[in-house]
Amino acid sequence: MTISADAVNKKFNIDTVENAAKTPDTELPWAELGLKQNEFDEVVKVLGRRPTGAELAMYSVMWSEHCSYKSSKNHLRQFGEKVTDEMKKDMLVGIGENAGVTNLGDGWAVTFKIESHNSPSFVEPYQGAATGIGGIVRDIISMGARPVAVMDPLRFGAIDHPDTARVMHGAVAGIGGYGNSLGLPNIGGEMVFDAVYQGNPLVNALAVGVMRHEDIRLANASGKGNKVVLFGARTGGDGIGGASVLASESFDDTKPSKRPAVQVGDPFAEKVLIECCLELFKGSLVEGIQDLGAAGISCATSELASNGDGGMQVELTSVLLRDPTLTPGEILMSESQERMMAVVTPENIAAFEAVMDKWAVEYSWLGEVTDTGRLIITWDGEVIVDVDPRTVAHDGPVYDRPYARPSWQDSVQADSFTGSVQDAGRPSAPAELAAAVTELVASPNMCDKSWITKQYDRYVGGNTAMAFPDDAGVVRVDEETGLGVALATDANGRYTYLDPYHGAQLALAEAYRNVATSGAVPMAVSDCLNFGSPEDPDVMWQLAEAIRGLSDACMVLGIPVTGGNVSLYNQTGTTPIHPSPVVAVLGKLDDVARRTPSGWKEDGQAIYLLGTTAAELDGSEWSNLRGHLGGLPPKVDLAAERALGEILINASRDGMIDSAHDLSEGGLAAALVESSLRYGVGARIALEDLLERDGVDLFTALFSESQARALVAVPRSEEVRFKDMCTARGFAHLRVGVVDAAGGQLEINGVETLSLDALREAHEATLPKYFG
Amino acid sequence: MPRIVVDVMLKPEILDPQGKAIVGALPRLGFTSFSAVRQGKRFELTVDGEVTDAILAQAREAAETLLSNPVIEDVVNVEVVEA
Amino acid sequence: MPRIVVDVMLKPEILDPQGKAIVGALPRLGFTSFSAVRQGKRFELTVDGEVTDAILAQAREAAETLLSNPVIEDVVNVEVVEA
Amino acid sequence: MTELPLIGEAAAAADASGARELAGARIGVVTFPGSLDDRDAARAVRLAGGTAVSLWHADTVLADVDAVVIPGGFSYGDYLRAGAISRFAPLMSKIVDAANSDAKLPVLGICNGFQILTESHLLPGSMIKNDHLKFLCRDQVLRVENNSTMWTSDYAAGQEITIPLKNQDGQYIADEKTLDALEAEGRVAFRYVGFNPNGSRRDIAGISNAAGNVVGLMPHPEHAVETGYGPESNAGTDGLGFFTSVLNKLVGGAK
Ligand SMILES: Nc1ncnc2c1ncn2[C@@H]1O[C@H](COP(=O)(O)OP(=O)(O)O)[C@@H](O)[C@H]1O
Ligand SMILES: [Mg+2]
Repeated sequence: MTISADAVNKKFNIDTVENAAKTPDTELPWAELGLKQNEFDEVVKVLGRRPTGAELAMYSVMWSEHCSYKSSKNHLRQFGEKVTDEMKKDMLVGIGENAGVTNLGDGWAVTFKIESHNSPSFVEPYQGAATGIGGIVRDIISMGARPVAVMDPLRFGAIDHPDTARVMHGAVAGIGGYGNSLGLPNIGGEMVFDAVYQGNPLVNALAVGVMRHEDIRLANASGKGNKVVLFGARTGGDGIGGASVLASESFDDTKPSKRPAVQVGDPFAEKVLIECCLELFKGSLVEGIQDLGAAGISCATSELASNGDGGMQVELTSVLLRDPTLTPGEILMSESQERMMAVVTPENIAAFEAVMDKWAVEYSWLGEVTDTGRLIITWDGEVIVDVDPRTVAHDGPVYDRPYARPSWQDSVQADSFTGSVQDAGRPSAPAELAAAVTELVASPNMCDKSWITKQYDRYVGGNTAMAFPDDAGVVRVDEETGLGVALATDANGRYTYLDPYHGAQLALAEAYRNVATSGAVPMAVSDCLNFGSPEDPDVMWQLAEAIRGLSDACMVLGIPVTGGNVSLYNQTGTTPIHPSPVVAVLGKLDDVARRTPSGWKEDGQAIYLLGTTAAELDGSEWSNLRGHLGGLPPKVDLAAERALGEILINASRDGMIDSAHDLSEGGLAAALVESSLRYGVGARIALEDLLERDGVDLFTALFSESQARALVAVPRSEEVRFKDMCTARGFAHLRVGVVDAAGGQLEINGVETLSLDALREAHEATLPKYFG
Repeated sequence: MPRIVVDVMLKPEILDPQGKAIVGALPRLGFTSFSAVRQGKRFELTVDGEVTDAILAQAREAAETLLSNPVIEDVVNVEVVEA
Repeated sequence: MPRIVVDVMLKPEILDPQGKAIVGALPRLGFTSFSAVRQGKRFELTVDGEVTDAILAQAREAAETLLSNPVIEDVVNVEVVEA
Repeated sequence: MTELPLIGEAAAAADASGARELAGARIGVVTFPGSLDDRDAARAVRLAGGTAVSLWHADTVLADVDAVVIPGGFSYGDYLRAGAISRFAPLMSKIVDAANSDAKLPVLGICNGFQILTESHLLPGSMIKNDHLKFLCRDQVLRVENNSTMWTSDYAAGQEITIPLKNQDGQYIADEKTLDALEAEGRVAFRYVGFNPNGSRRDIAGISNAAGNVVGLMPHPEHAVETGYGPESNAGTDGLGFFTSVLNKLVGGAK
């Protein structure tokens, strides 16, 4: 059904620029739209008059926290500043575009980004999570890339809270429902349960895409006379909820019809959009392209225009609508999904339309690129927006929000797990230790995640070389050479709560380690900073510290942040979530056939533990199981992480190891069990030398979460070479056991022998027990 | 046995991808008279015995709580059908 | 604008997995009066203008060919509803 | 660690081992809006030694192909019923005619392709939602019940193979009469072994038409054609036999 906005526009008494100039004293609902007095005053100053209703709509959404990063911008700068030339070497497109692009060599490039869809996923978990996948995938398409995989770091409330099942079922089904329908394999993610996320779950989504260098596209509108086109789904009243106060922009009594409280995703429309965009790129039919996400047309027009070399003029009644009652301001703000905007030269119009028709995608020509430097939007010919697009897209307010180390931080850090009430009766007898290992691997955060991952397609595309439960997801990029990428996402809200600076670094270190464990060379970082309210000085300090920590650590590890997302106001009432900087690291494998899986297979191979173990139980999963959170997180040693990474990468490249699994949450105990269960092959482990060398007891050796450690299985024939390499690099390595293919059990000296069947049962029973 | 029929539709302002796909397919099959399609759900609840007011009230409550998602759907109809 | 409503249900002899899940969930929520539940589909086709006999016939045909799969489903109802 | 063959090498190896003449066989792979595994199906054809030809749902002529694969995915979003809208694509009527003609065009429907074949009545029965109502992705063991079809002749009768399964609407149903007839005529081509992942009647994973040229199944052989990218059991290449079967049959038939 074609609803022409033109047919209904007469019922709006449109607030034109001319009208605005004549009626400076008109009351505008800027406060309802979320602008502060100083921000509204700034708009008036920029324009030299009061804004029209439509302009107010644009400024209010584009100057929101979500779009303008006004609280975080001053801190985020560090990601751009703390970079060496060496780090920039492979960065083809950096922060600022829809997603960063990294050079993979051989003419290949890769783009990836992580984003949040937290609050929509609490309101309506299925659709919130689904549209989260949809949004991040459009960012990837708009760079000119073919999306090739997705990941989903998740954080929900307590596993046994009655509302958690609702969120879990909905979000996982939504991520699967959308991602599976797009033909994108899910190659990894996270699942953390913690009561702090009860009223504010975190649903982050990552997408990765690949392209040839020549296909890289940027969001800019250049070339006077080039046409501006909107294509994909029709525009409805999605995501403008409270903004219906804008009805007053029409100074009309006709009430707008109801606006959707929730957005419903249409993965089929998006899949068609992907193919259709790739066909456009292949034919070089678009000059610039931009996805429509938050702030919809406001964002797309102002960003395209301000990144280009001129201006832009568009006619808003040409927008195809799903809801004919939308006012101009609402059309500008609408966040309807599955839409794209592009700039097309006049010569390419016919070819562009042929692609649209082939895929049965609706489109409408909205206007053209000009050389005026202004973004002019008309409604049936009357000018309703006349702005410098930079003032909308880039010159939003920036705040130096006050922050200070929270008054409670010292006492939290002083409250170590060791010696606490919760530490009473620490397991030490063989039977107690066996029970503790079993309890750990069955715990909500350490249990098997296949209840989730079996709802995701991991095979589609035929290029998935690793996914759940390995440390990193690995996708082949080039079928001829085997060139591929590895990705991991990590965050530890508990560590970051105890120490935001180091906690953020630990998130990076873990993702880096996971990527290196797979055999890939870490290359780039994307991050999604999930925090509470920036207006709370405690939270603002956490954010500032986390960004400082992350950017410092990137420098040391030599990998740049290429993009990301900030999600603030994650809190219930005045209680913020744990600061949760989710860090994604991307690495490169020259040949994915060389990837290293996380479990051992071959009987008799030597098992080595790389790195050293200290008594670091604060913030650990063990302390979590005992209900304790205090002290200091494990020590960060980025030089050691780098050295470990090099060992794992070289060992993989030279065929010195057959399996590698890094140590993270749950420490050595978790790693031993996971490496055994991976292929159902057990091991005989003796930790006496380790206890002696590192001066720790058996319990600590098993449950401490010291960093920069990994467990590898080395074929007998490679043992000398492997040890020599570690020695030459001065990296601690210790033979802790052998693979035992026949026994079906995990034998650890001093721990009652654990049967793999029993471990597997405990490990796999948890999620089904709570979620069916 | 009597049944209670519950009809649930997506709220009118919410995008209905299913209806959209159908309305796109209809003209290709020669069905050109329909300008829009929306797809919803129909539930048939079987009652053993007579449908009392209390049972009908239960059905209405189930319709609002379990059978529909009030965030995105409306219960458009609850009625008794004799078999 | 008038709409034509088409209701489609799985054939009675086919076990309906969604209905089964619902009938299992109802008693847990205190709805104990229903012995069986079946979930089907409801389509609303919008007609611009008057619903002529020809249009209604088209709707019936669309119901039998596209909107239902006669191997597993029955069209249980086609009716005109005025808006 | 075992060396994994790369796409390029594997194709070359197939050529070197005398499979070159198979490259003459042209296997069409149909793309509908919303198809997902079309590129995977084409890769499987290539790895088996054939030539993959892409076909577009809106084409009104069936290009000169020797066989057709209707791949998996969510054509038209699977919104109405899986396969319901695709069934009416112009190319489908050509495929149905060719499959039913004397030439007996070999047609393989995988997952969504199987659903399209049942909606088109090329194969009996239908698929409804999995009995557990969730999307399920797993490595699935199947038994090849009938190795005399165009797509199964390279397997031994009763052979057990492991290939990925991934779907939401995979529960195969048909009335008892149809099921009895399928069994009696040996048209149950594959059965789930060990675990019925979706409640399918009589553990049926795939069936064929009476002539054996049309085969449909829910699991995905095209995701088990290359070591390292399919199931971890065996070499992960248990699905390759579908594609070599039809190629061998075609070459055999032409001779
Ligand atoms: N929500 C999820 N989606 C997909 N994969 C997941 C999800 N949660 C966990 N996984 C996968 O489960 C495995 C174990 O997760 P985790 O213990 O967090 O790994 P690590 O400790 O190596 O970061 C990994 O392969 C991870 O990618
Ligand atoms: Mg790991």
